[in-house]
Amino acid sequence: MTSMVRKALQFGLFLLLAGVIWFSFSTPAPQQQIGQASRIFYYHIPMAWLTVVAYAVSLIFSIKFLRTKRELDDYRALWAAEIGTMFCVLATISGSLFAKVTWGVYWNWSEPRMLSIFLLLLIYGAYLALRAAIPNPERRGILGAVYSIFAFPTVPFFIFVMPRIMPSLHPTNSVVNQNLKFTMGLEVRLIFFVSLFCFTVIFFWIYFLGVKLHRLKLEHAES
Amino acid sequence: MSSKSSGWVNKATAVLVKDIRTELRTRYSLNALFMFAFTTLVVVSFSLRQAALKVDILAALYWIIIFFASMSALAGVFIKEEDTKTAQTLKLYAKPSVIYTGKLVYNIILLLLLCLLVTPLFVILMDVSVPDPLPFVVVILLGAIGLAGATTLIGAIVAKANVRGALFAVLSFPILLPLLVAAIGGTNAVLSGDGWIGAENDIKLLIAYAVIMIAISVVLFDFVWNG
Amino acid sequence: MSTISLQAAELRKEFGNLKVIKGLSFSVAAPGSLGVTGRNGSGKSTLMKLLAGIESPTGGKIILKESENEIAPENHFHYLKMVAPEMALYEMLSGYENLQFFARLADVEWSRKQADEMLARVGLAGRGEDLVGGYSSGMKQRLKYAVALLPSPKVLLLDEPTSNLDEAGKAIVKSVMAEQQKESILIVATNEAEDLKGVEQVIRLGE
Amino acid sequence: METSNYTVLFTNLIIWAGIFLFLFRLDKKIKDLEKMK
Repeated sequence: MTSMVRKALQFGLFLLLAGVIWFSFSTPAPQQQIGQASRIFYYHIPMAWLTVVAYAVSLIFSIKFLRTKRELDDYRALWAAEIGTMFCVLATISGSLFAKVTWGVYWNWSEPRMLSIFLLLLIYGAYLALRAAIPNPERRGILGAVYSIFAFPTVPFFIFVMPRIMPSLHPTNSVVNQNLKFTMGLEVRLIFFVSLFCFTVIFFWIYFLGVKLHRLKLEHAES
Repeated sequence: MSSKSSGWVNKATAVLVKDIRTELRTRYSLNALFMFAFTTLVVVSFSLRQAALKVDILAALYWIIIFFASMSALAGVFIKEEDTKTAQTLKLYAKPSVIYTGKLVYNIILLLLLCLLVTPLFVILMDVSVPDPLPFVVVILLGAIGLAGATTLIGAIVAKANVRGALFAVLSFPILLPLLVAAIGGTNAVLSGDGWIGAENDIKLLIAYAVIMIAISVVLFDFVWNG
Repeated sequence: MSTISLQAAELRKEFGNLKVIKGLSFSVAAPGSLGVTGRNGSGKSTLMKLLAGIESPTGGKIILKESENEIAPENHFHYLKMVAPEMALYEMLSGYENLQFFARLADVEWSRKQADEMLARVGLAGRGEDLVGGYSSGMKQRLKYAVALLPSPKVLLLDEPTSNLDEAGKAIVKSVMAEQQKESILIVATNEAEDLKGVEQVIRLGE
Repeated sequence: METSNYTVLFTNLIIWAGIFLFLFRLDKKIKDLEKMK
């Protein structure tokens, strides 16, 4: 990919995202009952989606590092986790705004997705704290990888098991039924998926930039 | 070499017996554990004695006391090995799985002891009526085993970190959330008289949780121990 | 008597970008011995930990063979034992209890009489009942030999073998080293010329 | 479209323009570093 094509694609991505931003405000609000504030939907869902994607990438490289013990695999796991945590914070904030708009309350523990986003925040906050507490690079990688793998099963527990055993707590009379969102018109769905696409590309762009930077640092240190 | 299977259990018990004997002589974990549990219990019961508490509050209180008390002692069994540098000697004498099993059983016994002492006191001090004791005891036992099962590996991780402080509690809490939810749910169901049926879901969850966590711990422990 | 051989192939150990062991290779076969010398910080102790399997190498391999079939790394510990400063024994247990514990782990049948013999051999006769915490550093070092020799290891690794020992202690170590060389492998890391007497091969680290 | 939407829209665009500028420059710098090796 010559640098010219690369620049063009990057600029194209920005135009695409600008379009998403523009139309997410100019078109009618995706949810009539809530009105204007429901536009946050175009940004909150991609954030939550990227949190999961980033932590999945981190988990994969944690497993890979335990086998290869290559420093670069460890950095890939760490870097993906750091980006994931950034998106996790964004998703938690936009999620609570979304909840305020939808249910009139900033935080609602009985909403499984809110619980699992918060749980991810706790797990990876602990993961980063653990890594900060270990000076030896190899041991830091190994223990960090072990912890993120060990913590993983708790996430599906909260997403799949919890909602079933907590039906009573879930406010059935919520103003908006979650899956109602996706029965939106073609226009809303188009903007949403383009937004999802843009954010995913941005994530992988930041991710590969970070990994390339670290690889250069390693090669520089070697020579 | 003696046959592998019987030797394995025999060696794991050797590790367990060694830890129990050392603990009885020093009593670090025992003191920390029981002092923590009793002081919290007394403070809670003293301040909340008058308020007739709803059952779900009592269930949550019980497990909060057990959780924080266990955070003060469950990592000790590995931290001792690292700090006194006996871990390096042990590496030359036993397989990681043998060591993990011995330490896991030790933590389970420690927690069962804690529950054995705290539960009657909790029932008396908080004036809790236990409709049918059997499911109540089962939920507590399963909760204790799950708690020990999930935190033993984390204790091994924390022991290898140089800066420890509250790291053990910070690392353990998110992983223990499912256990706490199930244990509190189960205790709540039993205390409000629903008995086995009410607590059935939670009991299944507790069993699944303990099995999964211990299975993963056995696989991952090698990396931590040789890390 | 199966022949045991221990071989290091292009062994490397790095802590971050600090290269402690750079591509070291050697091999030693039973009966035989190897000495490791080098100034402080040259990686003697690190090499011993790698050979013992307590730490994993960044690169290269340690090959332990029993009459030509290679032993898997996770089973190395059955064959080799080590005495080193950072390898402590249980201070809250008595001498006997330490011996019993490690004997049980190493599948060695243990009897009071046998323990007394071992304690006598390292000059700790009659001190089996006392807690190791009450031992002097020299006595602890001696007990480490008793524990290491319990399973009569095919490979004995000694890191600073005579530290904290008086003359009598040094004599005991000398006889242990001599005997070990007769049938199995002895590897000694030290800067004391005295300890290296009678060692066939000596490699120097940290040039 | 109400005026408040416009303000939020434009602040959004400006923020993202800034982020993209940063990413462009970082991308270019890494490209140069790789060539320099």
